Amino acid sequence: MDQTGLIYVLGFGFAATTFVFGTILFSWLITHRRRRPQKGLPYESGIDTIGDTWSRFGLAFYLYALLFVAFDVEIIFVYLWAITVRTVEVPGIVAIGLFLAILMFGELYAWRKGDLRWQ
Amino acid sequence: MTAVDPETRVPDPIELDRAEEARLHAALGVDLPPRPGDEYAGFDTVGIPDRPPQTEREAEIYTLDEGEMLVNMGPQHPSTHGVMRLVVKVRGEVVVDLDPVLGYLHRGIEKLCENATYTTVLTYVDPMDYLSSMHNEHAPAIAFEKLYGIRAPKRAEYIRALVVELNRVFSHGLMMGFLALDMGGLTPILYGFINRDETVELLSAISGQRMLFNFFRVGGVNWDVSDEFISRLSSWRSNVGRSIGDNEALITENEIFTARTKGMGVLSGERAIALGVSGPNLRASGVPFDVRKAHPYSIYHELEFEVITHSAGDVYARYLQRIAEIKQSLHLIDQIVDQMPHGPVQAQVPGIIRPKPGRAFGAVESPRGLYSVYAISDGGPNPYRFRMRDPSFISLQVMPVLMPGHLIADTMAIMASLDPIMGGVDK
Amino acid sequence: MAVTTPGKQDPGKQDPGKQDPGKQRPALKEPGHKDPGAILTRDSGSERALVPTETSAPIIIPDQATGDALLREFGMEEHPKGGFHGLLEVIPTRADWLLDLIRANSLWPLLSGLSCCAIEMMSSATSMNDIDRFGMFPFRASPRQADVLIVAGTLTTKMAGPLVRLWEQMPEPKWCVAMGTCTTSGGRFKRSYSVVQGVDRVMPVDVYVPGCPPRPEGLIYGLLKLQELVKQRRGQWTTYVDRGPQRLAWEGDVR
Amino acid sequence: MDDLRRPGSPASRLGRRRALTAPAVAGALVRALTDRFPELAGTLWTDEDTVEVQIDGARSVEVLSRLRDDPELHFWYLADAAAADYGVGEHFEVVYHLYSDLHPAWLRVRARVDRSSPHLPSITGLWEGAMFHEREMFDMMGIIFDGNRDLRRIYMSPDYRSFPQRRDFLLPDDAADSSAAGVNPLERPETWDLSRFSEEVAHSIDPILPLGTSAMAPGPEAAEIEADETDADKSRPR
Repeated sequence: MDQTGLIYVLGFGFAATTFVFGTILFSWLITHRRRRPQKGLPYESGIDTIGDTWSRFGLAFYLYALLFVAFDVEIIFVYLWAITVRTVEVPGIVAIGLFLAILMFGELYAWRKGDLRWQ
Repeated sequence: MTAVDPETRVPDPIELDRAEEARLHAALGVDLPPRPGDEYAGFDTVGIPDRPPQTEREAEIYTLDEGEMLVNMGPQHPSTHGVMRLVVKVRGEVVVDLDPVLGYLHRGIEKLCENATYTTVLTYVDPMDYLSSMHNEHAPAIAFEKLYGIRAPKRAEYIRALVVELNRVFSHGLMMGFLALDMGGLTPILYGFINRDETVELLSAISGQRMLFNFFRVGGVNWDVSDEFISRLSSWRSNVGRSIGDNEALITENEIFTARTKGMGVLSGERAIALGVSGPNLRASGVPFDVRKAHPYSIYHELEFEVITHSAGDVYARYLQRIAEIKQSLHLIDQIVDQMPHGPVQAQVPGIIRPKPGRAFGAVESPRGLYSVYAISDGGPNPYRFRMRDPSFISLQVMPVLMPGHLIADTMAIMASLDPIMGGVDK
Repeated sequence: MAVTTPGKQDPGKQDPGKQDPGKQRPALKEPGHKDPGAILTRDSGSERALVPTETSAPIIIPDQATGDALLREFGMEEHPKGGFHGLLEVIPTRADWLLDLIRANSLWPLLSGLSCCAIEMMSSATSMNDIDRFGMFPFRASPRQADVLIVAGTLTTKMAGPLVRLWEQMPEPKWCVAMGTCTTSGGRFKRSYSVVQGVDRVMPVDVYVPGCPPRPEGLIYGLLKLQELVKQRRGQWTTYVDRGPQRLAWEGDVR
Repeated sequence: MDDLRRPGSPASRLGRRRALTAPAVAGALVRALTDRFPELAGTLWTDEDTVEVQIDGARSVEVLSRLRDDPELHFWYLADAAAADYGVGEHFEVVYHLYSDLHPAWLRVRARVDRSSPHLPSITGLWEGAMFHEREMFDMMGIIFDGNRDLRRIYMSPDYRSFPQRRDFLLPDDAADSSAAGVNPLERPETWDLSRFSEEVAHSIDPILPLGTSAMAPGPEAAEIEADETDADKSRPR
């Protein structure tokens, strides 16, 4: 069985985890820890915060978040297509074009409905 | 080791202060007020103390209904032009109500001036509106000359008008930079500061200081204009248009700038008058009120200039108003340099003047509006009462009127267009 | 139309206020004057007697002991001493020996200007005289990312609480530059009733920059001195914890 | 109308005589005032560019509204509202300055407020812009404006109890030239506690004060403080 693919995946996984947790560990080791009660307080230009922030947010935030998630996921597929654009010449472009058209249609609908205007 | 040996009691400034306070109370025959107990307040209470709202307006602001939140655009904020704190009631991104909390830079200048001689008062007022110190000194100088019954010689009046207009040029130039900076544009502030630094080098050539000039005296000015200054002035005059022009080219037609400022914070003429706005902000709303024309002081009745007004009254109109006023000031400077007579620059005034008991009201047109001083003298060396009306303090009342309904980011554009200076606001 | 010439006031209707306020100047100025007792103790309506030096809300700067009490309350310790941390405490101090060199050349100031000196601070940050050359450019807006707190302007009693809050919320190691004579010692507003007579009354200061306002070159010279200070104190971690002529235990109106 | 110049001002002797900058002929204004408010004619006084009128505090709203709405007077802009305290036993005074484009003089209206109950009707009804003026006067002088929607302290902290600009509020150095003035940890090297620094660091921090010199000698005795003989006094120029 050809192991190279597996080695690549394992190697990449290992590199990612060590890089992430390695830097956190290194910075934990390097820095001094001086905990003061005020350091933990929320920063709001030097003043205590007023009231609590558990209040119901407007709908506009939710709609923006939805649109963002849609386009964020789309980037993953576009990225995959971009890597293999040489091998999948024309059918690839057609496929990704269709995919993007559908997403753009969703965006157009949101735009016409006025979600992008910030109420 | 060089430890200070423990048994010597090193006097601690706080004990000394308390000793001095005790002596003060003994002098007044009153016992000391009880010191508040040191109950532990790990988190120093600097926010809104949770006591019941005292006034209607406070109750109106600090009661939250559905989906609203109180946010502190507090004393330390990238674009509050100093230490102003705005308690903003926000629903989502839209500002619902606003309460400016001032006093974070209140230094008690008026109380200090009541214990200072008339000449020292001119130094106390410098750091008030620290971007237009020449105007700060001009109003008290006029008021004290009225009290003392003296007039500055002709050349001194011309020099005063010259330095005052130079100050107006760089103050408005900075306003253009701050307006773009508060909306995220980083380059115009650099051009604004280039223009400011060149002008300030010029002013320091005549007054010796870059910012708090202390250049005016009762009855004249401190230094005469040297011809080296005149040559630097002409070279400055020739290339002042460059940095101002660069700024204009960057901002005026920029569609993001126009989109965010046109129709934003519209202030009608009557509302501006009712709210006490003055200066470029008032003229941008169409009211032609300029103290230099309304009550000509110094030599403005001999110079030819006209009062420019814009009618729109929004942030863009206030920006255009300042550009027009810069050009106006340059035009004035040219006239002043041409017509400047020869003669003394300081009238014969004793060191400590003791004006006759009376009252005087001196008003000048500062880059932020009507800056006036009301001085009462009682014959002694210090003014009995010294009151300063700061234009940015009074025109701050416009914010709770203009800002509700806009997004948080736009409130910064509106405040930058008002161009308040916290030193003047908090006196 | 008998218009009394407004210039001359007939003495009959002269009200005391207009006549000659000078003569009414109270004899209060001289110390030891006993008469004012009547004013001060008279109970005027709802307010208590008007005692001249009233204290405002006490700006209680949290001092070491009270802070530790709260930490213990949450089961935390300021310096985890001994045991696992004790051994590892060597690593940060040795690392500081090298990191302080890096920190010296990238001191990020906090974007907080109080008054006139802030304009000169901005002028030192813009293109005419540039502190970006020394690695101090981005004026961080939040204290969480700032190394240096340049106190530029007059610190008033009302601003003392928030400024100390900003100072406490900056991560170690942090430095403080007091720019201007008002900041250093009350300067032009000596003995004002609402100005803190010197920032070192509320927080430890490393570099004092004199001048009112100091020229941008003066501030840059002060910041270069701060760089030297950082390089000299390399690895001296104890100097960050409690240092300098400071008053940490502070209460009452900051005179 | 004789020329309304300041009575007996020494201007004639000092400095050059020049035409008054603002034409002082406020005759039209004085005439209008005397026939609109005959009872105020006695208190009318004029300067080279100001006309002054004194009224009782209670009438301030009525007088100011008539001044503003009268087409002939037409004082549409409230330039300034200031409070003045005339001494511990004396009265307060709230001074309004008004501007009108019909008349070349500022109009100063002085409303008298007695000290025992410093109340005055608020003029935020006439000019919305008087709100900050009144909040500042309340904060600084303790004058209570009835009818003001938002009379809170504007400069001092909300629970500050005294009024700084009254005559009986003394600045620290009013009563005594205190020996503590200028005493500040920075200015008195002997109060510096350098013990927690290591040798070379302490030296580098304080080069001007070589360690072990006499300056590190024990500070002035406590007794000396009472006798006002501290270094602060010696070092301060008399």
